[in-house]
Amino acid sequence: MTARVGVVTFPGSLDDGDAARAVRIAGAEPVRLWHGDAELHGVDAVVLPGGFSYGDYLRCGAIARFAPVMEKIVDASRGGLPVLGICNGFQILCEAHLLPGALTRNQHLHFRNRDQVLRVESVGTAWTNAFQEGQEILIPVKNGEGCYVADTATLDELEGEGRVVARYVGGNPNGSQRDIAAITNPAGNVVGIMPHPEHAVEALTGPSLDGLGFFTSVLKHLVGTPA
Amino acid sequence: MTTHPDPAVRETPGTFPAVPTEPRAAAVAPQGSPVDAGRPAAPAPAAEWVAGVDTVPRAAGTPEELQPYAELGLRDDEYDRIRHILGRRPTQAELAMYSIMWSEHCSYKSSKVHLRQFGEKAPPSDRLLAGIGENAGVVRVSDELAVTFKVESHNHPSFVEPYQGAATGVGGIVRDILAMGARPVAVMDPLRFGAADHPDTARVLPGVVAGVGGYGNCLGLPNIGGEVVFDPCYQGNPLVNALCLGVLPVDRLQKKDATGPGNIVVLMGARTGRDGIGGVSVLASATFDEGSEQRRPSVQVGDPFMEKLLIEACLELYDAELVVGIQDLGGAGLTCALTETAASAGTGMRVWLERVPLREPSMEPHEILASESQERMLLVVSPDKLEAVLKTAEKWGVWATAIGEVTAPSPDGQPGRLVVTWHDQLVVDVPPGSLVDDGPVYARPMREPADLILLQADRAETLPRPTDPEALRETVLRMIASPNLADKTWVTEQYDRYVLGNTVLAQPEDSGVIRIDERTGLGVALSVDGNGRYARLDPYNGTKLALAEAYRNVAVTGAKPIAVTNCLNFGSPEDPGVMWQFAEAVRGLADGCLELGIPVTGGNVSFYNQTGAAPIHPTPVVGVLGVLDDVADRVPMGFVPRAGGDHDQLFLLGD
Amino acid sequence: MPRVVVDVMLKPEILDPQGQAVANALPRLGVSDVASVRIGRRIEIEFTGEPDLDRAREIADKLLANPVIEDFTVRVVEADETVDAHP
Amino acid sequence: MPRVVVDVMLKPEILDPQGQAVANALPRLGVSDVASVRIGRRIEIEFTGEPDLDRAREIADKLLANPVIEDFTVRVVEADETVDAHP
Ligand SMILES: Nc1ncnc2c1ncn2[C@@H]1O[C@H](COP(=O)(O)OP(=O)(O)O)[C@@H](O)[C@H]1O
Repeated sequence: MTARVGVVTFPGSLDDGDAARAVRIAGAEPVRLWHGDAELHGVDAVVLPGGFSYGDYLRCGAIARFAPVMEKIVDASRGGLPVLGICNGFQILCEAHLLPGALTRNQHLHFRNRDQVLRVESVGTAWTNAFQEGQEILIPVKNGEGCYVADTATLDELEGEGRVVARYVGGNPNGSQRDIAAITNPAGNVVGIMPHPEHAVEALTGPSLDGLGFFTSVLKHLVGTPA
Repeated sequence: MTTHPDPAVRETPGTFPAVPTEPRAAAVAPQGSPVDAGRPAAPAPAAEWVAGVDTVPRAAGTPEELQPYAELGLRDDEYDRIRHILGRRPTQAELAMYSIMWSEHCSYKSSKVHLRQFGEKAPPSDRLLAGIGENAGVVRVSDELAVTFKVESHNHPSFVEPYQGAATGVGGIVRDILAMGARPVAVMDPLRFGAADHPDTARVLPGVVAGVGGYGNCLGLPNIGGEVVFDPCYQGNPLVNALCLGVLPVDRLQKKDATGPGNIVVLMGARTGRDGIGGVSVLASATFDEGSEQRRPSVQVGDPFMEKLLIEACLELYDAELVVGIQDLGGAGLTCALTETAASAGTGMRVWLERVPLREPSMEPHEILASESQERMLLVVSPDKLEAVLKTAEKWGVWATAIGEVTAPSPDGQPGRLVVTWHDQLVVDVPPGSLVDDGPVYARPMREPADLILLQADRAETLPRPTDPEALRETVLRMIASPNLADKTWVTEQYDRYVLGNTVLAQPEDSGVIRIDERTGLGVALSVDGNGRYARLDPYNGTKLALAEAYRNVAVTGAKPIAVTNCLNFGSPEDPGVMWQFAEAVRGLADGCLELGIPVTGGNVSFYNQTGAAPIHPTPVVGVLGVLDDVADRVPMGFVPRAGGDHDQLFLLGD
Repeated sequence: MPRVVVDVMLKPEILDPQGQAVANALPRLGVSDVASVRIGRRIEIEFTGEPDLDRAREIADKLLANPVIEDFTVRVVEADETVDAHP
Repeated sequence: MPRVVVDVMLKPEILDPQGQAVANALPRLGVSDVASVRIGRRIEIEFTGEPDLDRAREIADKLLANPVIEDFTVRVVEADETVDAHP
């Protein structure tokens, strides 16, 4: 049976089509979820895609967090549903308190789009088990508010528990504390990542195919989880 | 949800009832707009507006009333013509409308006689589905798919308020593309600034770049190329041109014609505010206090989120075949959209202006008609589809309001009239074609600039050449350090080039390449180029060169060039030297296209780019679009590492 | 140490997409009695010496506010009135 | 009509790159007596009825401020104290 991976569209989501494409290329069935949905249509995992939900006018992700579909996702994630938040999705996960800390304005104050090297530091999550620990990957980063901040205790806890999933290598594109690019919750099913793996799944349109690993990981994870 | 124009208020085609029926509350906020729900475009108390409003009967009864037409940019003979057309003096609202529609920007009154060449010299093409005169040219690229693209200027607003000026420039061109039935899929931004080390460039450039990025990124449109050029001639007048590319199924092409009497006219998108009506504010200067200037900003603020919702809502309407006609609201706001849609169908229109959802309840008729508020579209909808249209708007959280209906041409075969009321007061009654097609046309005097001979006499061959390695090194270093040749990453990094996942080539490539059909690999290549210094020395050949450069940039990716767009940035057309440059440039572009065998499908003219009496260099910016049957065959500009140690061979073509 | 606070708001007639987005989100939080929301910037300036209102006004005019679309006010607030004094 | 003003500022320990950028630009304007600049948000809420401080506090807590990185204060201001009243 093919896994069904939901991709949520909020008003202002932009990379939802790309996330769905990446799910498809990885061999799963993408299921489009609407922000107003009151149910998850039986999906096995969820991707919160990049974009500017509700214009991101107040704080990125602050308004999306209150969408009806988010209530379901928050509940289901507590039961182990794998959830990947990419860029705006990461911001939404932090605003929804599924992940600690916050994403703030890039330190240089500009939107920045570049191909970025990351080091995968935790392969124990639902979304990174296809990588090798310490593997360096190249995927695009593009954000205006991607600077990860948290208090020292939280940062130490993340490090101590191996919950820093990926770090920027060869230059930090936004000033994130401790070069953090991706983190996970204690259970490892919820991952937030600032760069865009869904834009590195085709040789023709991406800088590499390294992004695919996130989407194949969740399939591997789902096979291992009894339904 | 919005109520329909009530059948009770539908009058006999072509006639206007002496006493219009009671208007209905027409605007109710879509779900999720509680702010507005409590306050639907509340009409001001009667006494307040009745006193100030200039009606048609009043205009007819006060022929001698002085009107500030000159301040609105209309000449004596133009004003006389308006009076002749109407058989009376225009009302305030009508005067505002004529001044907008007969402005250089809308009427192309100085450029029209020259631009004709693009049509006359165009090689026959069976690809062209919509050409010059439409919102944007549409070319067929396969049996099922067509693309549309156009470049437009937003120069002056970007100097006043760089961020918002540039942002709304992107927003405007995207709506042009959307109006053709296309999904916008990419943008480009040819930019010109003053000297790189001038303090004002430090204000303008970062603002413009952030604005282009802020709007385009938030809309989810990849930026696939552009230009950044510095020259002191642009110090007081930077150029911000924006190009948008859209894709549509051939059979989804939309028209702007307001056909079908009885069809409903719907305004969709943002509410209307006092944006960009600085010029028209002179109409109120007599009736307003000191503070009136402050109340009328000429700057528009963009809301890309609203535009994103508008795009999705429009595409859903097209796919469900719910609209008869559609037109974007651009620089000339409702005035342009109402008159153009009616004029192109030969129909009339009846509009209840108080139904327009307002941001500021105190707005007057002429302000509503002139407002340049962004993120709005005008739809023509058959009555049985209205419900579905409003539902779609509601789903996407945008306002949609029935503000009027299409009326029949008059029985004698003459086109219909545009009739606008404001709380039962008749404020506009005009033949729409008189605003759109019967504007003034000028064959302006032209003269080769007196200094051109001197400039041309100073030939490049006479420049000292580096004669030894040291001098050569100097020259190379100086060139590398030139802002015009330097790396543009600081700019391009602020733009999302990945979104939508179809960007095959973007910076630093010669052309942007976008895949438009994932199944077949069909794609298009686009390049925009211009060289103001060259055009200053020789506008005819300088323009041809810009075309040739864009053509080559497209061709080297492996694409076949098929269509041309352009944005002609010049000084004042009232300066014979500038007018000569313009005429030469147009002739050059038309001739060049004839020689290359590809048509100009659309474009934009921007005049009055000057500081005091000093015009910018004539700056025609040319965009060329090419087709790639399979984007996998594109040729990037860098060398590609080959397996097995094979080496690339280098050849130099041409002389 | 007293600070100078500069409040910068969009002119009332200028579109405020931020405020609008927040206002539209409120019903989902069960709030229905808000008529409008406007969002601007609050800037706190600490001087090395005495707070200098004129100087602050000049900075606001040149740098902090965009007079084309924004208005601003300038005032001195005591340290105990600042935001971080009331967590 | 009185409004409720919510002032939201980054917590003092959170880096404020915007404020820093302004502070760094000041010497170029000839200003050398500014010790620090912090930039936050000012939100003006107009209620349909009486201004409701508790309600505003609730909105601020849930939506307008992110308690992880921001502090806020809430107060009622009279119409003549708003920014647009002092052009
Ligand atoms: N304003 C801009 N927006 C987007 N891309 C730009 C812009 N300016 C330059 N570029 C891109 O940067 C690259 C380098 O530009 P440029 O130095 O002008 O190269 P060229 O001289 O080959 O056109 C090109 O791919 C160009 O499209």
